[in-house]
Amino acid sequence: MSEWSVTELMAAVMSRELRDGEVVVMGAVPALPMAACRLARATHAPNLEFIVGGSGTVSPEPDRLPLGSCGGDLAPAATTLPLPDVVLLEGRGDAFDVFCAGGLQIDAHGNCNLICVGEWERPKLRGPGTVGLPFLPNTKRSILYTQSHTPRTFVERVDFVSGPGHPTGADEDRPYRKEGPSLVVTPLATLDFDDSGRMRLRSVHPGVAPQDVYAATGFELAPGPEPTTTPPPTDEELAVLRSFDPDGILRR
Amino acid sequence: MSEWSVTELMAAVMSRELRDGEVVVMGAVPALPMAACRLARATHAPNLEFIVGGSGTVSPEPDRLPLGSCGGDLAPAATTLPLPDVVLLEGRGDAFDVFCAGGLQIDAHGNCNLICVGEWERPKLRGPGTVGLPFLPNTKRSILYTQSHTPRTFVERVDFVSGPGHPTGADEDRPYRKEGPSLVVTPLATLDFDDSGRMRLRSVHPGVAPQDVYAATGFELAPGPEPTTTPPPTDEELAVLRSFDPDGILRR
Amino acid sequence: MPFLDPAEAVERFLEPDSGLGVGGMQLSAAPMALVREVVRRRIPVARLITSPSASIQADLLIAAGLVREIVSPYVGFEYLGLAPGFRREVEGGRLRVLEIDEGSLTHALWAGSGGVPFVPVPPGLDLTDIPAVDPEMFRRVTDPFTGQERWAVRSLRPDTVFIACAVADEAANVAFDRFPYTDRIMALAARRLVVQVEEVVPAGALADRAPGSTLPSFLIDAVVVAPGGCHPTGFPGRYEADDEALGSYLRAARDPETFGRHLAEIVGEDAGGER
Amino acid sequence: MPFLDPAEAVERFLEPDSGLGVGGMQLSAAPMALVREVVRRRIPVARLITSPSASIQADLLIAAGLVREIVSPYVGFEYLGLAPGFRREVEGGRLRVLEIDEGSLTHALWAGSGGVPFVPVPPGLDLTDIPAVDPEMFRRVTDPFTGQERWAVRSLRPDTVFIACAVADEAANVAFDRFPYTDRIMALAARRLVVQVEEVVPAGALADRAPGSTLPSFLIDAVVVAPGGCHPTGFPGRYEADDEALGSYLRAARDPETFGRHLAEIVGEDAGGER
Repeated sequence: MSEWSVTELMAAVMSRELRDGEVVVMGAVPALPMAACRLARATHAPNLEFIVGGSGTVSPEPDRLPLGSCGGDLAPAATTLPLPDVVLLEGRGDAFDVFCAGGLQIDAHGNCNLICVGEWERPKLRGPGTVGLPFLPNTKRSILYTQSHTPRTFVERVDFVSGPGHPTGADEDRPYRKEGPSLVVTPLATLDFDDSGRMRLRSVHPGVAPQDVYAATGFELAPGPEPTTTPPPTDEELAVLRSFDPDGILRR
Repeated sequence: MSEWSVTELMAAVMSRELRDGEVVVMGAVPALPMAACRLARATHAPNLEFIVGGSGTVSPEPDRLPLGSCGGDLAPAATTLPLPDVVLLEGRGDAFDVFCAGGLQIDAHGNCNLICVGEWERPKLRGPGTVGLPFLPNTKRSILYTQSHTPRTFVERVDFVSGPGHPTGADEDRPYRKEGPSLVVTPLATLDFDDSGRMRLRSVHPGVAPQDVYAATGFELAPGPEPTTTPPPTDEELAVLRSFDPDGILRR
Repeated sequence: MPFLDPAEAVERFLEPDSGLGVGGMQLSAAPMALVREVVRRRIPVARLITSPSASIQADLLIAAGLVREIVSPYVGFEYLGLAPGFRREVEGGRLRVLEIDEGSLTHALWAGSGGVPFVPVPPGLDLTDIPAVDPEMFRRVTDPFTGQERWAVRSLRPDTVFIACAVADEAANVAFDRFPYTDRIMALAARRLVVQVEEVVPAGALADRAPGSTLPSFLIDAVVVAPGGCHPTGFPGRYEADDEALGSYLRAARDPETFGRHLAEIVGEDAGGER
Repeated sequence: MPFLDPAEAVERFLEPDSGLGVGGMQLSAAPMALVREVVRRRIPVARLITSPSASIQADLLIAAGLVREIVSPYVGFEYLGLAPGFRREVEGGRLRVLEIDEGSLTHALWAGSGGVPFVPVPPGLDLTDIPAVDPEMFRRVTDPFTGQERWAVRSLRPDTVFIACAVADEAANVAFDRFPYTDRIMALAARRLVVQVEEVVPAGALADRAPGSTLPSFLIDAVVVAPGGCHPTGFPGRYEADDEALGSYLRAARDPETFGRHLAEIVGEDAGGER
């Protein structure tokens, strides 16, 4: 089996989570979710479509993965939606299937935070802002991903909910919720959620011990089945990923 | 002086009412207001712009006047607005200066009705519907026109207000109003409004007596200055009008 | 397989007694190949929603007795006159009209496409008699920022929408040519969307089209290839409205008896011509 | 005479202490020739309104101490990191943030362009902490059709808007090339609109552009011809973002002292180059 980077593995994991015919939306810094979508199209989900952030391009397949979500290297695409239409369809709630997102903080119930660490009025760290994360519950489900699996990122409760996760007991009067986050992909592991909506460990990446994950997570993961080892990217998956990543963005 | 049709005269009258730099909107069956706008652009208002109904075309200058407001004969135009944007700008209230409109009924205060004659629940005559007439008060002023100057069209009070005119005493709590209708152009006369917002006779077309207008109007016109005779189209005006009306739509 | 015949598309995506939105403005771009199929199959429409100015695509369904209620700012034939079926059915008290204006309709479709339940309407409508006769579409709302009361329009999401576009590519993405009218926003609000097109172009051929002049295939349930299928209305840039055929319709539709014969001719029109 | 120099356009159409909307998404199409002119003249901005994702066009004004409050769903540098000026001023309690998300911002601009005073927001935002911290932009409204309470967002009409477009024709109509982002709807909501363009084409040259990819001259107060004027952000299809120049900015802006020197270089950038 070939050498692979952990980001390539993350792309393969996210790709396998996507189903044929689904429509995926993603935001800023789209290389990883875009690689996952293109890999899925090239393998098991030829009819999957994806929309790249503010560009509104639908399933663009440029020669190399883009760093940004709004640049000219995302054209041409078979069609492009104006951003205000993407926003409308995110609100409509039945147009998109999967939202790929992340956060400065992700909590035990999959809530995301791109606003601030600390008090909102006078934050210790001001994040960039929430962009489209409030629409997370409007897709059938979401896939969360981050390059930072640390106790500062993975917290019991986010300091500010800017992207809603699963409802907790106290939130049961919340008026609207679909499936919620289904998967969390990090450089160490894949995680999912139990029936109460609390995060648990699903698999550890090759070379990572469950204890490494527990130590890197700032809250107690819910108990679940024995974690497996994440299957690494296959040679076929790697060949596809590298066909559109000549610059090795996923290997940095 | 050349022979002219009464519709050509109406176009000339409407044209003279338009000012340089104004933006004019119009609806269905646009030949007459469009002729007025093009004449104004060719004479005293070179920077006037006009938007043709549902097409959203901005100041199109096709070889011949169109019968319809949404057909391919309105292209090309220097730019075209999507219809939803025209609707937005009509609501914004400061984008357009003049609305050219008419109705099945027009009343003493310039209210228009495109909905029904008789009771709304069971009308004697069902009109087509109001389209954009509720936006009449959102332009600085409006020019009303009709090919039918009869007591059935000109009524004391419309059976259904679908395009607002000047407020009457009873309506003084109405929350919003700009200048309102400034001119009414018919095959017999031009009419305007006194300070109370009631219609009065401004000029009779050549060959028409004031008594003809009074008899054709289903309500008592407000007193005003002695009506003048509408100046007929000049040779220059006729030459311009006919330059884009080879089919003689304005002479039918 | 989103490419379907008109018959298949109508059968699969228009439920009897549901809400139908029809595109096309005035005498242009009416999706007549699909509308005629509805008449052929005599599928009842619980609520017909039109563009800001509909003509024969609405009047034909109404004259055929298939429409229970209509949401429309205008049904007419522009320079050819009033709509005979619409007039007869409304004056006879057999068709419920949900009175609405162009602005409120457009905003209601915008809202429907965005999960927005209602929209406070801009100034102007409040000075008309329209909202008072249509409590189904208009209600009073209190502006939470100013405390002022004003009218709001309810959002619209048609169960099924039919529109006519210029072209589809082989992957079933579609593109408008010159004028999107309100057809594009109606399409975004649709629960099921069937698009009638004039022609098919190779995959990738729409890549240079401007955003906002196309619709991606994932929003579309079926594409029906029907060259000339807007007849007797026109398709801007391709063919003009057929005033003679429209005139025949207007004369025939004045009278239920002559209309019956005319209807048979009309619905036979596509019999061999389209796909 | 709507064609103006950046200096004239900014002087005539941006009032000190007014509301300014700036277009451009992430690291593309920021109207930097105009923004740098604001910095050069040190014109204070009472409220800065951005696209759903702003970068240097917002951060530069903020780092220069010119912005009192900001309405923005995102200020950052995408793959290059966080926004140093924005971070420093917010963390220091010197910049008021009216927290908003992409959807509410887009709808607020849509509403502002249409005389619609507010819009009830679609589902999702109600599950976040955002509306509770921003009573200026969000209030509870009662849906008159269902009786349910929900959040509404107030409409936005920036006093002045700056956007970058691809081309203007000689009659000062402008056109977008690939991506209109939300710049077009922000332009429709503007009270005064200044458009920076890459090039000028002959009158009539935009006639084939799709509706929705252009803006007519009557909506535009001034066109500023500034080839390359989005630098250091890119203009899709013409030039890419200059990551090196952006990196220099990011390093300099971390520290008020180095930033002062950098600022002098930055605002000197257009001195001879444009027009």
